[in-house]
Formats: sequence, structure tokens, C-alpha cells
Amino acid sequence: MTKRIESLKVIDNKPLKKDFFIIELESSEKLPEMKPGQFVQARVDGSKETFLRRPLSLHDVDYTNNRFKILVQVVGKGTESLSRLKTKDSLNLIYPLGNSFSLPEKGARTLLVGGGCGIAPLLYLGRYLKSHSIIPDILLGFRNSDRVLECKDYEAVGNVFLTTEDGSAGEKGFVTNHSLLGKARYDKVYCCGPEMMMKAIAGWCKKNNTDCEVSLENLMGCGIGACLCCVVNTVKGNVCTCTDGPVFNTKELIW
Amino acid sequence: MTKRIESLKVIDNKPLKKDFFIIELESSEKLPEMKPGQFVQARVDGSKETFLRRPLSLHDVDYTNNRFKILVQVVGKGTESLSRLKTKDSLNLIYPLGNSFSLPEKGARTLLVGGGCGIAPLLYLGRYLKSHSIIPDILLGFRNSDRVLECKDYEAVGNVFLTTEDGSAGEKGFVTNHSLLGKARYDKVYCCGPEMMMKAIAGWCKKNNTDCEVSLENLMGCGIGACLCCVVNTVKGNVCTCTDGPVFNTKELIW
Amino acid sequence: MVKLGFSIGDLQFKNPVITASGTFGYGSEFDDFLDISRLGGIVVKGTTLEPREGHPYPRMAETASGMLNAVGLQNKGIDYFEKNIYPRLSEYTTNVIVNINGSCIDDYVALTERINRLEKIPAIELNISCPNVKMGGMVFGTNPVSAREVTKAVRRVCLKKLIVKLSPNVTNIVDFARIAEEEGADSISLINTLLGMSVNVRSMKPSLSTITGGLSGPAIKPVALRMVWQVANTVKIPVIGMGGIMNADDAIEFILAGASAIQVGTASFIDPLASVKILEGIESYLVTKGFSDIREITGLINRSK
Amino acid sequence: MVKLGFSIGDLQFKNPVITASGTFGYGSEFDDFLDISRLGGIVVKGTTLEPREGHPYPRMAETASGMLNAVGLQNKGIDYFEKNIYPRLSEYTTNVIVNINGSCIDDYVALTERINRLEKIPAIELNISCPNVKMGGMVFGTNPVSAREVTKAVRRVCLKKLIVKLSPNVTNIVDFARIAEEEGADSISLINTLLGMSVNVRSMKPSLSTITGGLSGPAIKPVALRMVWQVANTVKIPVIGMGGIMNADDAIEFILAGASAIQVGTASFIDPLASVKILEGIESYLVTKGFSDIREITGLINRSK
Ligand SMILES: Cc1cc2nc3c(=O)[nH]c(=O)nc-3n(C[C@H](O)[C@H](O)[C@H](O)COP(=O)(O)OP(=O)(O)OC[C@H]3O[C@@H](n4cnc5c(N)ncnc54)[C@H](O)[C@@H]3O)c2cc1C
Ligand SMILES: Cc1cc2nc3c(=O)[nH]c(=O)nc-3n(C[C@H](O)[C@H](O)[C@H](O)COP(=O)(O)OP(=O)(O)OC[C@H]3O[C@@H](n4cnc5c(N)ncnc54)[C@H](O)[C@@H]3O)c2cc1C
Ligand SMILES: Cc1cc2nc3c(=O)[nH]c(=O)nc-3n(C[C@H](O)[C@H](O)[C@H](O)COP(=O)(O)O)c2cc1C
Ligand SMILES: Cc1cc2nc3c(=O)[nH]c(=O)nc-3n(C[C@H](O)[C@H](O)[C@H](O)COP(=O)(O)O)c2cc1C
Ligand code: FES
Ligand code: FES
Repeated sequence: MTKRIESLKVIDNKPLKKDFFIIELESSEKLPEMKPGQFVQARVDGSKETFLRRPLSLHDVDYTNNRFKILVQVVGKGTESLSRLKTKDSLNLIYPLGNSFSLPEKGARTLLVGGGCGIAPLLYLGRYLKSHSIIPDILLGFRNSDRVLECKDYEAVGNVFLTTEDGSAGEKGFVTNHSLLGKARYDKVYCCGPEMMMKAIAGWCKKNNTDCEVSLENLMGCGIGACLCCVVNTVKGNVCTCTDGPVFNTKELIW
Repeated sequence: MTKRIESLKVIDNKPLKKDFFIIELESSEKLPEMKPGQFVQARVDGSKETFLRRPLSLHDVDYTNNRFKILVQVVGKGTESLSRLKTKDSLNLIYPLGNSFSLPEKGARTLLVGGGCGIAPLLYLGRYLKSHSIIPDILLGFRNSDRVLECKDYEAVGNVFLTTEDGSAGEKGFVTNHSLLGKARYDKVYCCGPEMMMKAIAGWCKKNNTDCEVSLENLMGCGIGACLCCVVNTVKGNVCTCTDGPVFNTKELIW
Repeated sequence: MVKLGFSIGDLQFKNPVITASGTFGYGSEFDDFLDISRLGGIVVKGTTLEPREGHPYPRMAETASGMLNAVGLQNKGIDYFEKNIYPRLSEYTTNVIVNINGSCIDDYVALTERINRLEKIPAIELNISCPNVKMGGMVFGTNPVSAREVTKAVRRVCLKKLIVKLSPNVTNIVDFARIAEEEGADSISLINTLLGMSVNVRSMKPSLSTITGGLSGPAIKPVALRMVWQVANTVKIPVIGMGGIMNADDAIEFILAGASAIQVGTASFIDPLASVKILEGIESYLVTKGFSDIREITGLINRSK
Repeated sequence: MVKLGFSIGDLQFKNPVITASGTFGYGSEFDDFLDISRLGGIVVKGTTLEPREGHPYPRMAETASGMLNAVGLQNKGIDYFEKNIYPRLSEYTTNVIVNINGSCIDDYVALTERINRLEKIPAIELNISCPNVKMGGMVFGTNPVSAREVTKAVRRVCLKKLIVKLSPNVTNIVDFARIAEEEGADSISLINTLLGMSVNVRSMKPSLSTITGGLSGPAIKPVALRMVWQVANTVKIPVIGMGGIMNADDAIEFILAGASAIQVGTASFIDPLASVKILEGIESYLVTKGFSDIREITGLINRSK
């Protein structure tokens, strides 16, 4: 899979609730093959205060039109600057980067768990699973109803369940508190979100003997395996999140 | 005269020939008194590569609408970034700064000489002179006809003469070569442009016993007299261009 | 209300935001923009015994997130200061500190004695990184022996609080901090500018008339912060941190690393209101985080180990 | 065609653009983006005798126009390098230089001897600013005595061209350059990272697991340029300049200040094509300015005095 550096056209930048927004990008060339879990490194041109690129997951891919989407949450200077991109602006990316979520066995009972901006890669993963005839449960956690994103897209690929920390939408509490986890049984769980959440889900999976893949959001210097800044400690020692990950089976991680 | 820091509304950003453009700004408050020769310190928000503000002269002032214009030439990163400002963007300024051109004696035969972006302050100066019933000759020098700006505004305040280095418009050569300087006699000359040009004009004035004021374009750290980086050597020692200038009578300068 | 004060010995500062020498003129340059008496203090321009013209133009070059300067201590000398500037300065209800500079120890001592008699100046900042000195061109602030000598000599005569301002252009900043403390400094401020350079590729010449100059601004913040942290972990006297502080978050980094107060330098060139905004930002940070006294967070990263 | 080549002794480089150690992996990370054989050379990751895991995450923090890293020399050791990486590297038709690191002089010597037998490696870059060493924690590159010892010991066994890479965290860089030259270095490269620090004000903790780390990027360029200029004016051997070079203009500043070649570091993280763009930019600068050989502008600012 060849990586490339390209300035893509911003087709649309749609603000969602609160600090979230979705940027749709178009390449002037044929898109390379891009897998769920992979990410891009976005250059932030509009901000005096950022220096490095910012890693962002593939949210959805439309090969027909050579377009894809990223879903971003404003957490600091870089994402704030990206939120100001307008239709017709361009965004310089290095992509596609990283490994990807693995395909579960046929008929596997599958759960996707996402929190905050960690929900971003799950849509494209859901579509991918669906194309392989797997309809996952999708459990999404948010701070409060102000931040609950429209879930229509997700509902098209699976059965969506919600939690909010304050109970203002869906069940109250963290994703790990959701009643689903008390009832259902899964063969495979995919999870992306804050580290604390991923660790909790990994713990639950371990207890239930469920295979679990997480997508890590480690700080990145380069995104291409050159700086060794993004490491995570695994059973094989320190490996790069950007090339050996961002997706890891939790069995490999020393958490 | 009180200085202020304000984010002004960009009413218009009109590209002129080649690298020149005029930005019109509007204040939400009543404009302070602003004199010809004074300048603003513009914050360059859109550029990763600039750190300090950029000094720019008042090109024209419209008190009725609380608007004023700056005329800018792209020479580097900061001016390039300013050239991309759009209507409705905002531009943060500290203004008005510096001293101003002095009013000549009644009926003084007056010449304005400008080169490159040094023509910027001369329009407002011309209006000011006109309001005091002085109609100056205005001698403008450009690299070549590609860069000759529309002179209608200037023609409204004086008699415009042109030079280009390659003779593609007006007389050929530098402003100092213009035949006007061989014929006419002046009591007062005002000059702004590249240092070499100003020195040449100052030399001509000295020879002809003509009083001469120049507006210096020294590099500035702050624009408000705090950093002492913009100094020019005068008969009184090193003084700040931003507070004691930018306008100096050439008699004061050690050139 | 959050408590923001700190003190150097018995000298109280109402808050930890001070403006840095050479970047805030004599205060009056900023009167149009802010009420200077709100600040914890101001350090005025580097002052010398005799008037100085400074270095020739060009003295300044912009760099990535920073600037180089080669002002060369241009100032009108202590006589002029005492007669023409001091009277106005003494009307501010904040601590006005004089930054002193000399070409030899005698100069520093003589200057200190002159300032001793200025009642409204509560402290001296001893700048020991002046590049032009007698002793074989060795810079005071980068030679431990001369750093000790000048501090000792000034301390002997100094009736004010003595703040020693360190140069960052050294292998081991901690050595110099120890020397200052041993010789009786009441406080240490750091960092002064890093020695840097820039070349204009159009003209193919150095950007500064002096070739090298002092680097300031956010570019140097990581180095400044590291040195402040090292020094704060070494000495018992209060440390005043500076170097690239542009906003409240930057200031808080220094405080968390152990600085009792901070100085705002180059930031004031870009935003004359920077110092006041930083003060307000520190206050609201403390409120948001639920602290009632800034001292609860001073050096916090060292305590939570 | 403009002449861009330079040489270290009899070792020819086709052009002066080299990638810096620790920022270009082993080259293969960049194969998708550029033809590495176009470059003057590449310096591979810092290599040690034994494999190293490096420091714990977090190892990186963004700063104004720069970044801090605390990678801590993570690498798989010389055995792995020789067996698994060297064969592929030796296919590039450019100079592949190995950056060597040790905890004590014996390590450096042993590593040098291992590299001696790798035919396709024409030069060693001796990194003497490794922070973890035996001798009382003193860093090789900031102590003149140990800097001399390690250079001498490596030179004694080294059959390759020896480039000594200096640490900028010293009072007087010229002392270290002289030592390297006296002990037989064929070239000097500088600067390595400046020691810096950053604090996360949200978590109120240091940003790096190691608290302090190495600062790189445009922020440090003025300091790097100053040191390169000082060193180029001192030694006769070729100087390789680096520190914050992002584009051709930056590179040309170093060359005008006296660097015979430059290394591109952090820039490659943001633009993997940076090195090649810099090469092209240097070439077109020379053409525009009417020079036919880069050596006409090497150190030009020192000649035009
Ligand atoms: C592989 C990968 C995929 C990602 N995908 C997405 C995505 O699809 N959508 C999305 O919105 N975000 C995603 N992220 C996270 C995103 O990269 C960060 O939120 C972004 O880089 C923050 O940049 P900023 O300039 O806005 O924040 P900064 O101003 O740099 O930082 C603001 C605050 O957030 C903290 N912070 C920043 N980045 C991280 C991080 N990675 N982990 C923990 N704390 C951090 C900082 O320490 C600081 O306190 C992904 C990260 C990775 C590694
Ligand atoms: C009081 C005053 C009034 C001014 N009024 C105007 C105006 O009305 N319109 C206008 O277009 N410009 C004006 N200038 C000049 C303007 O400030 C500079 O052109 C601008 O700051 C350059 O910024 P930049 O980021 O585009 O260039 P940079 O990228 O900073 O520099 C590009 C190149 O230009 C050189 N350069 C930059 N500034 C100067 C300078 N001041 N003198 C000599 N060389 C310089 C640099 O050394 C470099 O080689 C004025 C300057 C002063 C001091
Ligand atoms: C233009 C300028 C002039 C300075 N003059 C002095 C001075 O006279 N005495 C002094 O001790 N420091 C002087 N400094 C250093 C600052 O006080 C401060 O130590 C340094 O700039 C780092 O802080 P900053 O990055 O916030 O600017 C000067 C700095 C600048 C930029
Ligand atoms: C992530 C990272 C890792 C580095 N690893 C090494 C190393 O192993 N050996 C070494 O000599 N220098 C190392 N360096 C320093 C660079 O080679 C270079 O000297 C420094 O980054 C300054 O150049 P720059 O500003 O262009 O990056 C590293 C730098 C970075 C940013
Ligand atoms: S981000 Fe640089 S190696 Fe992973
Ligand atoms: S620009 Fe700072 S004093 Fe004039």
C-alpha cells in the first residue's frame, strides 16, 4: 500500500453538535485502497501555534467519487484550526497510514464501542463489517446530550446503543456501565476512545474471554514510523502506534 | 493622541497590479485623529512563519465612515498572508503610530516622491496638502509598467509624473533621473521609498537647498517605542523610527 | 478571591506578573493600553552608569516563533534616569525594579550605590550577561568566577532586594544559580536571551549589524522552562521565570515547574496587553482548577513525584 | 549545471543535503515519497551495541515552531542492524552514515569496530550527547575531557570517515569543535537537540515521561546557525550544519555561515519530501544568483567582511 502526500479539496465542512465537525475531502486522483482503522496525517496550515501534523481516522470512504470523510472533535489549537476550513479550501494529507481492524470470523457476534471522537473510525469499520455480512452492535458514549452526534449513519450499519455521563440521552454512565454489557455476549469487540475507556473495555473483554481490538490515539511526531515517538509497550517491546498500529489486539498490549 | 489595539473589519481587499493590493478597514468606533505619515502595526494571523506585527502606512482615511485604507506590496511572508484577507475577515491593528509629515509654509512649491510601496503614505499626505490649498507635484517610480499603479487617486490631489526603470511607462530611469528634477524648483520635498531612493532625493534636495522630509521603513519589533530595534542615527544620536519617526527631516539624519 | 501574591524576603508583590527588562520601556510606552499598577512589577530597561548609543541598525531579525535583538543596552544612563524618569515611575503603585549593567565590577557597584538612594525602587535586577566586559572579553554570566565576584561585590553595597538574572548560554545553569544564592541574592530571574544568529539570503549578509544577537520569544520557552525547573529544584530563594511567555498557559507552565513569579518579555511587542491578559488568565485557571492560592501550584510537578 | 558536491577528505558527496539521525528512520520509511539515492547522504538512527527500548511514552511534545523528544535511542542494536538493515541500505547509491552511541568509551569503540567491517558504510557519526553514561552522569558532549577521550579512542580504531556530532548545551561550542579536530575528526556536525522541557497545564504534569527532552525544529535554528558559524570560523575540517532547517532558504543560511553541508531533521516529519525540496531549492538559488559551484557561497558572510 503506497502512502502519498496530497493537497485535497475540501468539499464540505459540516459542524455537528458542540465541538464536532465532519470534513469531506476529494482527491483529484483515484483513491488508494484504504482500510477501516487507517488514518491520515493532516497539515494544519491555518494555525500559528501548531507545528506538527495531526492524526485523524478515516470516518467514511466513497471510492466512486474519490471522496472520504474525517470526523473531528475540537480539543486544541490544531483541531480548532481545522474546524475553520471552508468548502474549496485545501487540506494537505499524508495517507493512508497505519494498519487496520481485522475482519472477524464469519458470523462472529460483534460489538463496536466508541467514546468522544473515538467514534470516528467506527462508521467505516461498520460499513466494512456489513459488506462482510456482519451486523454489529454499536455502543457509543458521550459526555452529555449536547454532544451526542446524529447516529443515523451508524444505525445503517448496526444496532446503536447510547450512554451519556449525565444520563441526558441513552443510559446514564460510561459505556462500560451500559446494560448491554451485562446481557449480550460477543465474539469480537472493537473499541476506540479515551485510554481509560479502552482499558475498561479491554478489562471487560478479558473477563469475558472476548477478543478485543483497540485503536490507540497516541501522540504522533511523524505518522510514518520515522520518529519513534508514538510507541506503545507490547509483548514485543515498544512498537510504533503509527506503523504497527493504531489498531492493536489487547492481548498484545502491556496495559 | 491615544493609541489603541483593535480588530477592524475588512471591508474590501482589492488586488492592484502585480503584488500590490489595497485593504479597506472599518472601525466599529469613531476613528481617532490620524495624520499623514502615521502607520499601523498589523498582526498577521494567517501565517505560521511570521511572529511580529508588520508596519504599514495610512494610505487614505475616511472619517465619515470610520474607514481607512492601507496599500501593501507583497515582499515576503507577512504581506503575502495579508494579501489573502477577504471581506468580512478581521485585521488586528495597533494604531495610529508615529509622528507625521509637517505642513509646509503657505504657498510652498511642493513635491512628493514615492517608489514602490513607498507611494502608500503619499495619497493621504496629498489630500492633507490639498485641504491646505497646496497642490503638489507627485513623482512616482516603479520597476516597470507591470507595476505602475492606477494614479487616478493621486491625480486628484496633484500633478502626477511617472518613471519606470525600463521606460515601459513614464520616463525611463529612477525617480532621480526624471526631467522634472532638472526643471522645477521646490520649497519642500516629501519622499518615501527604498532607502537608496530616499538618499538620492535627499542628496538632490541638499544640493538645491530644498527642505526634505522622508518616511523611513526601518524594521520594527514593536512599533511603540518599547524595543529600541528600529533606531536611526540622527544628529541627536540613535532615536526610534517608530516614535520619533517614521518621518524625519533629512537634516536630522546622519546619512 | 484567589491569592496571587508572592514575596522576595519582605518585599511583597501583589501578583506574580512582572514585565521583563528591555521589553517594556519605562512603562509609559504602555500607558495608553493598560493600567501598569495592576501588575506585580515592572523591570525597566537595562541601565548603565553612562549613556549608551547601543549597536548600529539593523538590530532586529524575526525568527521562527521568536526574534533576535542586538540593542546593546541603549539607554541614557543613570543620571538621566534619576532626573527624568524616576520621578514619573515612582507614581506607579507597583514594584519598579531597575535592571543594572556594567562593563566591569566597579560599574555595577557604582550603579547599585546610585540606586540605593532611590527610595521608590525596591529591588535591583543584576544582569550578568552583558556581552562587552573588561576581563578578556569573558562574559560575567557564563564564567562562574566572575559571576561570583560581581554578585558578591554588588551584594556588599546593595540596600535593595537583589535579583540576579542568569544567562542561559551555559553548560550548567544550576552552578550559576548556586553561586548567586551563596553570594546572597534574594531571588534569581532567568532566562536572558539565547545567543543566536540569522542570515539574510537575499542580501547574503548577516541580518544583524553585530552578526549574533539575543534570541527571545516562544521559540526559547522549552529551554527556559527546563532551566527554571532545574534552578527551582536547587535554590531556596524565589525564582522568577521567563522566556517565551505569551499567554497564561505558558506562565502556568513556569509556575508548575517551580517559578514563584514570571516575567513577560517579547509578548508585549505583539500584544501590549499581554501582561494583563496573562494575569487574568492565571487567576481564572486557579479558579477553574479550584485553588485559592497560587502557592498551591508553585512547583507542583516536583511535589507530585 | 551547478556543482553541488562536497567532500570529507576523499569521501565524495554528490550534494550537501543529508538527512539527520533519528529523523529519517533507516530510509525505507521514506521510500514511498522520494528517491533516497538523490540525496547527498543519509544518517541512520542512533545505533547502540545492545538493543534498547528507549524511554517510556509519552516521548514527544509539540512546542512553538519545534518539538521535544525523549526517544532515548530506541534501536535494535548493531547485530540486528548488520543482519537485517544493512543489506537493504547498501543498495542506495548515496552515502549511508551510521550514528553511534554508547554508555561508555568501550561501547563506542566496540561499535566502531563493528562498523569498520561494513563495506558500504563510508562514515561514522559519533554522537557525543547521549544523556545516559557511566562516568558520574556526566554527558560526553558537554565535558571537554570526556569529549576528547571518546573522540581519541574512536579515532584510534575507526577506519571510516569520522564525523563528530556536537551537543549545543555548552557554554563554548568552539572548545568542543577544536577538541574534535585535534583528535582527528574528519568533519564536525552540529547541532544536536537543545535540552528543553514542557508542562501540560491540563494534567499539571510534565509532558514527557523523562521530564526533559531534546528540542528540535525551526525554534532552534538561530542558535544552531550561530554555533555553526562559530565552529566554521574555527576549524579547517568541513562542518555539517543542522537545526531547524525546513526549506532551502534555511539551508542556504547555514551554507553562507560556513557549513559545507547540511542535515535535514524534524522537517521530514512534516514534509517527508523536505530533503529533496531543499536540494532543488539550493540548486535554483545558485542558478538565480549566478553561481556555478556551491563552494562559491560556502562561508560567504565571513569572506565579505
Ligand atoms: C491514529 C489516530 C487517529 C485519530 N483519529 C481522530 C479522529 O478521527 N478524530 C478526532 O477528532 N481525533 C482523532 N485523533 C486525536 C487527534 O489526533 C487529536 O485530538 C489532535 O491531534 C489534537 O490536536 P489539537 O491541536 O487540537 O490539540 P492540542 O492543542 O495539540 O492538544 C490539546 C490537548 O489535548 C491533548 N492531546 C492532544 N492529542 C492527544 C492525543 N492524541 N491523546 C491524548 N491527548 C491528546 C494535549 O495533551 C492537550 O492537553 C486521532 C489520533 C490518533 C493517534
Ligand atoms: C513605518 C513603516 C510604514 C510602512 N508602510 C508600508 C506600506 O504602507 N505598504 C507596504 O507595502 N509596506 C510598508 N512598509 C514596509 C512593510 O512593513 C514591509 O514590507 C513588511 O513588513 C514586510 O513583511 P513581510 O513579512 O512581507 O516580509 P518578510 O518576509 O519579513 O521579508 C521579506 C524580505 O524583505 C525584507 N524586508 C522586510 N521588511 C523590510 C523593511 N522594512 N525594510 C527593508 N527590507 C525589509 C526582508 O529583509 C526580507 O529580505 C512600511 C514599513 C514601515 C517601517
Ligand atoms: C529587545 C529586547 C531588549 C532586551 N533588553 C534587556 C536588557 O536591557 N536587560 C536584560 O536583562 N534583558 C533584556 N532583554 C531580555 C528580556 O528581558 C528577557 O530576558 C528575554 O527576552 C526572554 O524573555 P521573552 O522570551 O519573554 O522575551 C531584552 C530582550 C529583548 C527582546
Ligand atoms: C525524534 C528525534 C530523534 C533523534 N534521534 C537522534 C539520534 O538517534 N542520534 C542523533 O545524533 N541525533 C538524533 N536526533 C537529533 C537530530 O539528528 C538533529 O540533530 C536535531 O533534531 C536538530 O535538527 P532538526 O532541528 O533539523 O531536527 C533526533 C531528533 C529527533 C527529533
Ligand atoms: S509518529 Fe513517528 S514513529 Fe510513529
Ligand atoms: S519598533 Fe520597537 S522601538 Fe521602534
